[in-house]
Amino acid sequence: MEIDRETLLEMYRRMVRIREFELAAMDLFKRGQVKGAIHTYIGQEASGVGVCLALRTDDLIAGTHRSHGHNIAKGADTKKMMAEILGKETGYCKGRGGSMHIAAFETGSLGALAVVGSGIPLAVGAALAFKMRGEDRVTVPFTGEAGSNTGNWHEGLNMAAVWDLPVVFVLENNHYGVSTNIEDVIKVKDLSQRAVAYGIPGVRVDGFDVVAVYQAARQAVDRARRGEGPTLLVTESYRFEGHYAGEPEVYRSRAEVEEYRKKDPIPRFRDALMGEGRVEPIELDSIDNEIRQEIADAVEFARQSPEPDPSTAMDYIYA
Amino acid sequence: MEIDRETLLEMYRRMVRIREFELAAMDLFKRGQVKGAIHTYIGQEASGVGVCLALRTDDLIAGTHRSHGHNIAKGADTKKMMAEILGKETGYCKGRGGSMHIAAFETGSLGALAVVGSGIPLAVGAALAFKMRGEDRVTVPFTGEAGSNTGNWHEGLNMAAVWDLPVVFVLENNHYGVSTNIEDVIKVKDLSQRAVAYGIPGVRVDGFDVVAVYQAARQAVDRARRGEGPTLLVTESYRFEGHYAGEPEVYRSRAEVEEYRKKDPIPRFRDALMGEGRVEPIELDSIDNEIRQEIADAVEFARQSPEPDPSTAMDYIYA
Amino acid sequence: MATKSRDATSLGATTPVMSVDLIRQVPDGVPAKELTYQEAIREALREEMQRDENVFLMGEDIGKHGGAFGVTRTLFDQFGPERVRNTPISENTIVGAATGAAIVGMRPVIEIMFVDFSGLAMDQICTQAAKLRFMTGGQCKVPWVLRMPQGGGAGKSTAAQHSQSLEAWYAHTPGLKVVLPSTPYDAKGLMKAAIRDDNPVIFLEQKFLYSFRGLVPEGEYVLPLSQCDVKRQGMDVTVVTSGYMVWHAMLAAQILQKQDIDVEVIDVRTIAPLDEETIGKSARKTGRVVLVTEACRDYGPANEWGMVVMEHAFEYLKAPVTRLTGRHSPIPFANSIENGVWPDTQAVVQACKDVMAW
Amino acid sequence: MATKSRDATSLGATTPVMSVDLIRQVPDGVPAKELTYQEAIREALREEMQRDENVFLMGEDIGKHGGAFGVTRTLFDQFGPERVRNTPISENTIVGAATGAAIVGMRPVIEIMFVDFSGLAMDQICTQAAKLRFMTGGQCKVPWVLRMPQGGGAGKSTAAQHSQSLEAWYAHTPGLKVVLPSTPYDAKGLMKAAIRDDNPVIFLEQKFLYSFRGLVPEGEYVLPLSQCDVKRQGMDVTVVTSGYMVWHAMLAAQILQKQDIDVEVIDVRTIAPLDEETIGKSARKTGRVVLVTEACRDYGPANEWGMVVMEHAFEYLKAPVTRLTGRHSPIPFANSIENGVWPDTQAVVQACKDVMAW
Ligand SMILES: Cc1ncc(C[n+]2csc(CCOP(=O)(O)OP(=O)(O)O)c2C)c(N)n1
Ligand SMILES: Cc1ncc(C[n+]2csc(CCOP(=O)(O)OP(=O)(O)O)c2C)c(N)n1
Ligand SMILES: [Mg+2]
Ligand SMILES: [Mg+2]
Repeated sequence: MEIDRETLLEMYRRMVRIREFELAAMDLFKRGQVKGAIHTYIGQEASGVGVCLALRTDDLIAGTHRSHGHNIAKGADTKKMMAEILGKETGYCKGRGGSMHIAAFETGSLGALAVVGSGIPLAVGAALAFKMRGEDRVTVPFTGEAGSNTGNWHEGLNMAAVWDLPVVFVLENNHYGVSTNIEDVIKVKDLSQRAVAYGIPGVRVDGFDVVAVYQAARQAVDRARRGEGPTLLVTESYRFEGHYAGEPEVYRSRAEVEEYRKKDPIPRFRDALMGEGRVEPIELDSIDNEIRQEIADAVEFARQSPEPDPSTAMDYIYA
Repeated sequence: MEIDRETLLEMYRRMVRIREFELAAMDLFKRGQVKGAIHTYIGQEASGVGVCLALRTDDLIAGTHRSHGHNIAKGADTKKMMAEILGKETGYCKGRGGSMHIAAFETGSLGALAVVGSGIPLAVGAALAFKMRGEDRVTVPFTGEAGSNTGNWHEGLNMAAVWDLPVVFVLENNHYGVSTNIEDVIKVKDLSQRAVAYGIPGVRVDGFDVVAVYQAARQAVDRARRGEGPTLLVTESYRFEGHYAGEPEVYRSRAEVEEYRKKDPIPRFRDALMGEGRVEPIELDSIDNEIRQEIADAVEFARQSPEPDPSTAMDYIYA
Repeated sequence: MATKSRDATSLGATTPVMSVDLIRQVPDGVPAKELTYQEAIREALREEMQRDENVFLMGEDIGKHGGAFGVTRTLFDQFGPERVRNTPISENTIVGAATGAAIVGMRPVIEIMFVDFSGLAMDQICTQAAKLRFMTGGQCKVPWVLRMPQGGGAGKSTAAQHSQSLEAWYAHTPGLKVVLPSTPYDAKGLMKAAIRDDNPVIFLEQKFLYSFRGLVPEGEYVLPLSQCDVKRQGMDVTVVTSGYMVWHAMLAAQILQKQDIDVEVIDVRTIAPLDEETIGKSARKTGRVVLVTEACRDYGPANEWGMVVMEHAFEYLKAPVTRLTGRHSPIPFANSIENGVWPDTQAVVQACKDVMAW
Repeated sequence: MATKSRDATSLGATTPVMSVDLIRQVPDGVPAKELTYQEAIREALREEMQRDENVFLMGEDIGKHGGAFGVTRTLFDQFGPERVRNTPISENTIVGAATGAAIVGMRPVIEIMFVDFSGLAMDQICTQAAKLRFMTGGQCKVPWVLRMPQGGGAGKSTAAQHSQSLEAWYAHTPGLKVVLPSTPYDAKGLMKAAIRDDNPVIFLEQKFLYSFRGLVPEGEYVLPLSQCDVKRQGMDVTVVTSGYMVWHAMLAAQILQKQDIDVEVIDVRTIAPLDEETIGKSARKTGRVVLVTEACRDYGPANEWGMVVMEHAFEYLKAPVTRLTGRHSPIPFANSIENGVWPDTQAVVQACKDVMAW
């Protein structure tokens, strides 16, 4: 599949945007300016970006506790993202959600649910609505590998399968659920095999390779759009940081982390782009600079924004 | 695997005992003497009997809403069974449970749970206890094919698989969950394939053939006893009666039912036994007569037994 | 002296003869027809499905089979398998799928066969659907209705896992609305309101009431959510109740009338959000209150009503507010001990006499 | 006049300085050490695991990682992966597996990382474990303990799905016991009792309290379940509360003492089955009662306590029983509106003054 230059640059731009956003968020967290927990997507950028660039704006993702990256990959505005993380009225969820529930509906989201696996049924139901109404829209619930052990996951894949719904189940294998290594909670080595139980295709792809993810996602998304039913897409990558910012990581060695850091999807893609000679270093540098400025502005915007007015505390409970 | 004569006759005896018990229960129900619903096992006798004869008394089964047959197959006393169905103090559950919760702990049970799939985690946990204590006991949760769509099923098989627990998951495919045909809720044709998702063996067997079920169960049980982990055992049979006694069956044709009735496991096994010439018709006739008498006695016993005394209404809530 | 809240344990349950005339809701002159509670719900579903193509039904065996209690019977033939959709046995995902469909503009009406199974779906009901609008700062709304048959009826129920009344779990969850109709008239009017409401609505149907008959207007009507309904006006004692217990209260009121005790019966037909005013007003008028629920006692739904009385009518109380509730026990199978699990007419009569005598 | 039950909305939350001396439980002379609430729970787990080999721990990331809040830290190194067992993310099955293990003689202590996730396990908790002994006519018992961190603390919580207080769901379920300790002393003594109890026990741990310090005896001790604890004796007004709110009540009592208002503080450290006598006795003594809970208001746990007062002390009441509860809302992330979600010391002080002035 030939990928045009704009798309390639957009892949790079969004990966860098996620990375810079996460670094800024961690920095704010370390300085005690973020309440609660933040779960960063650093190391997994290629997965979210590859998948979301294969989607249209009117396709919908369902997020998790780790969805800064998913939203940005789908096109979310980093100002409203950062404002949400600081609990400001200008955030996507008007400060009600925070990091774990951050969701940009304007760029195609069903919400970010922090109960592992709980976003899957929503994606199945929205896809059902699309199918019933004859709309060619697709939904994509993101789940971590450990999430594939939840009842939701099983029920959701089965339901989507029997009804041939336009869902691409993206299972992001970063090898750990908090402190628990995948080998301790899942016996099957190749997670895409779990698709067999539902009679749907299962595909496994290198989650550090944004182009490979994009191509696999395109096939699954196109298939879903054509009404041929759901696909399980497993992206294999790694979580470079702790489960949440500041998490001690007693369960893995520095060496292991360093090994994986060598696979960092961003420099790898940068080299690939330049290697093919299709992109000049300077273009990428300018993207880097743009993004750094954008994120700095986002932080400033978030800082300046007001918190919700106490008089609005009871808003949005009932429609 | 050579099966001795006693075992073969016991297979026959227990299948007939289940059949006669169910017929008597349905008769009582039709005459308005049973409250609530009864879900009969008629047509599936070979499944429960084949499995339970491969178990020891100290192995434990977990039952469902349809467990008259499972209990009898495991060796339960039909007097206490019938008394429970009539809500008598002399019943296994002292009349507190009734048909849907009938469970004979004395012959190896973890209870009968009427919420589909809910017995599976219990079997997993008991098996974990056995493994931790170094006991070579096995647990067997029974589930209908439709139950394999529940979150419990997925979570339970996964947990048993990763811990190599001594569980044999028996999935009884009678083609319907209430009114819903398996094809409308499960896409994969061979249910044993669902084992792939957990990296455990999946075996499929003719659930009308008690010997075939017994042999498959023996292998799975022995494997579990040896500490080699769980197996998914799918028995293919059919529910001859309505989902519950008196259920209208608008979802299937008489013709379909008649086709399957031709596979009735009891006459089939009877013929097989006599065909091989190992058993004389008269022996089987006398078993039939014994059982008829036993069930008549059970009904009488149940009828004569007292209901729980109102003064005991608050018993057994807390230990 | 301490007034004991009584559960029905001690009082053998009497299966009452409930006449249609016990509760009249259609004003004279308005053309009306007699429907059962079950038919009334079905009619509401049918009318709303005809009115709005975004309304569809989803649940286990609701198609040809018509659901465990036949409520959706004939709808499958009329609307087909797409809009009357049989599902796998996946309660949590049925609810979650309804949430996803609702977010993108549908109005799913889903069924969980027995409220007892809803423990499997509590995450999607209470932790997701109820909170999503709030968590997202109003970016979405979740207009679904979750139908759940609940409750028992002496001699009719089927033990511990098919007989409970669980409105308290849902009423304690901000973001949900909880409805429990007692009559065909209320069932139809409230179901239509629930379907048109933009929030997740828990619609509880009392199983024993399905066969109860009552008059329903020929023409279309919709009832307001979040209002208690005064089923009977009275001056002496207020009975606050809901669901099947409303009938026991009405029958008790009839009996007590002959003994010159004038009972006001308040039907909390929307459990949450609660209409506190109607309860408070009545309590201030009578000064005597009996709370009657089918749900088991401890931490049960009657307590909220009792505290509302405390807050709105304390200085008017002539006697302590009395709780008359389901026995605080799992529900047994055997008749001999299932008897008395739920309050009955006699129990209500006695409780009212006691507060009058206090 | 109607006394409004107040949620904390209007009152900006103050983060109090809670001194250890606020609650003294170890009699003078008894050798004691200072532990945090978290350490006290860990010590109870350690002692019971040493005492009884059938006790084992199961939950997500409770091993090396020590659980979301570090409660089980070091136990993994001491007892190993078999008895401190990491599980897949399968809440319903973790609970169900504990039930199966308990039936065959083990005493599992399981953890659900946040009570907010227990909606996924309600079937196994409330529909299976709580009813199994009854359903089987006493053929089995289910001795497990389910540990669930819950609740919030101004500025500390993390929005709608990680901050709730859900004791009401479980306390409404016959067959379960529900414990919610407020101090290190209670946490250790009640955990040991819960592990030795033969029933399924829901053990709720208030997250904000984990770091609270308090004196605990050097020697072994076990506290009785199903007893309220009078944390402070007083003559003028009774505050019935539990968990973190106990500390606010104690601090409020200290403040009110200076204003000659003598507050009795009752800690409902076992939520269910409820010790009604202690509450009733105190209410009869003071005639004034304030109920304080972190849980949201409607159909919340405070109501049961209020109705107990109604039933045991009606004629002694000098003022209406007042509810002071969590805001009836999903819990927001932003500080500006999370403030005031929960009652605080000032709110308790004000509520007590109001009932005194009534
Ligand atoms: C049902 C549920 N159980 C436990 C948790 C606590 N928790 C938050 S994230 C997480 C691990 C999830 O692992 P995975 O699905 O692989 O996603 P990742 O964090 O690796 O992206 C856990 C256990 C939760 N949020 N929901
Ligand atoms: C969780 C749950 N949902 C729905 C029901 C209602 N119900 C009882 S039996 C049944 C069908 C079960 O089908 P299957 O698992 O194939 O078992 P079978 O009845 O065929 O033996 C259903 C839906 C239930 N008991 N539990
Ligand atoms: Mg992971
Ligand atoms: Mg079946």
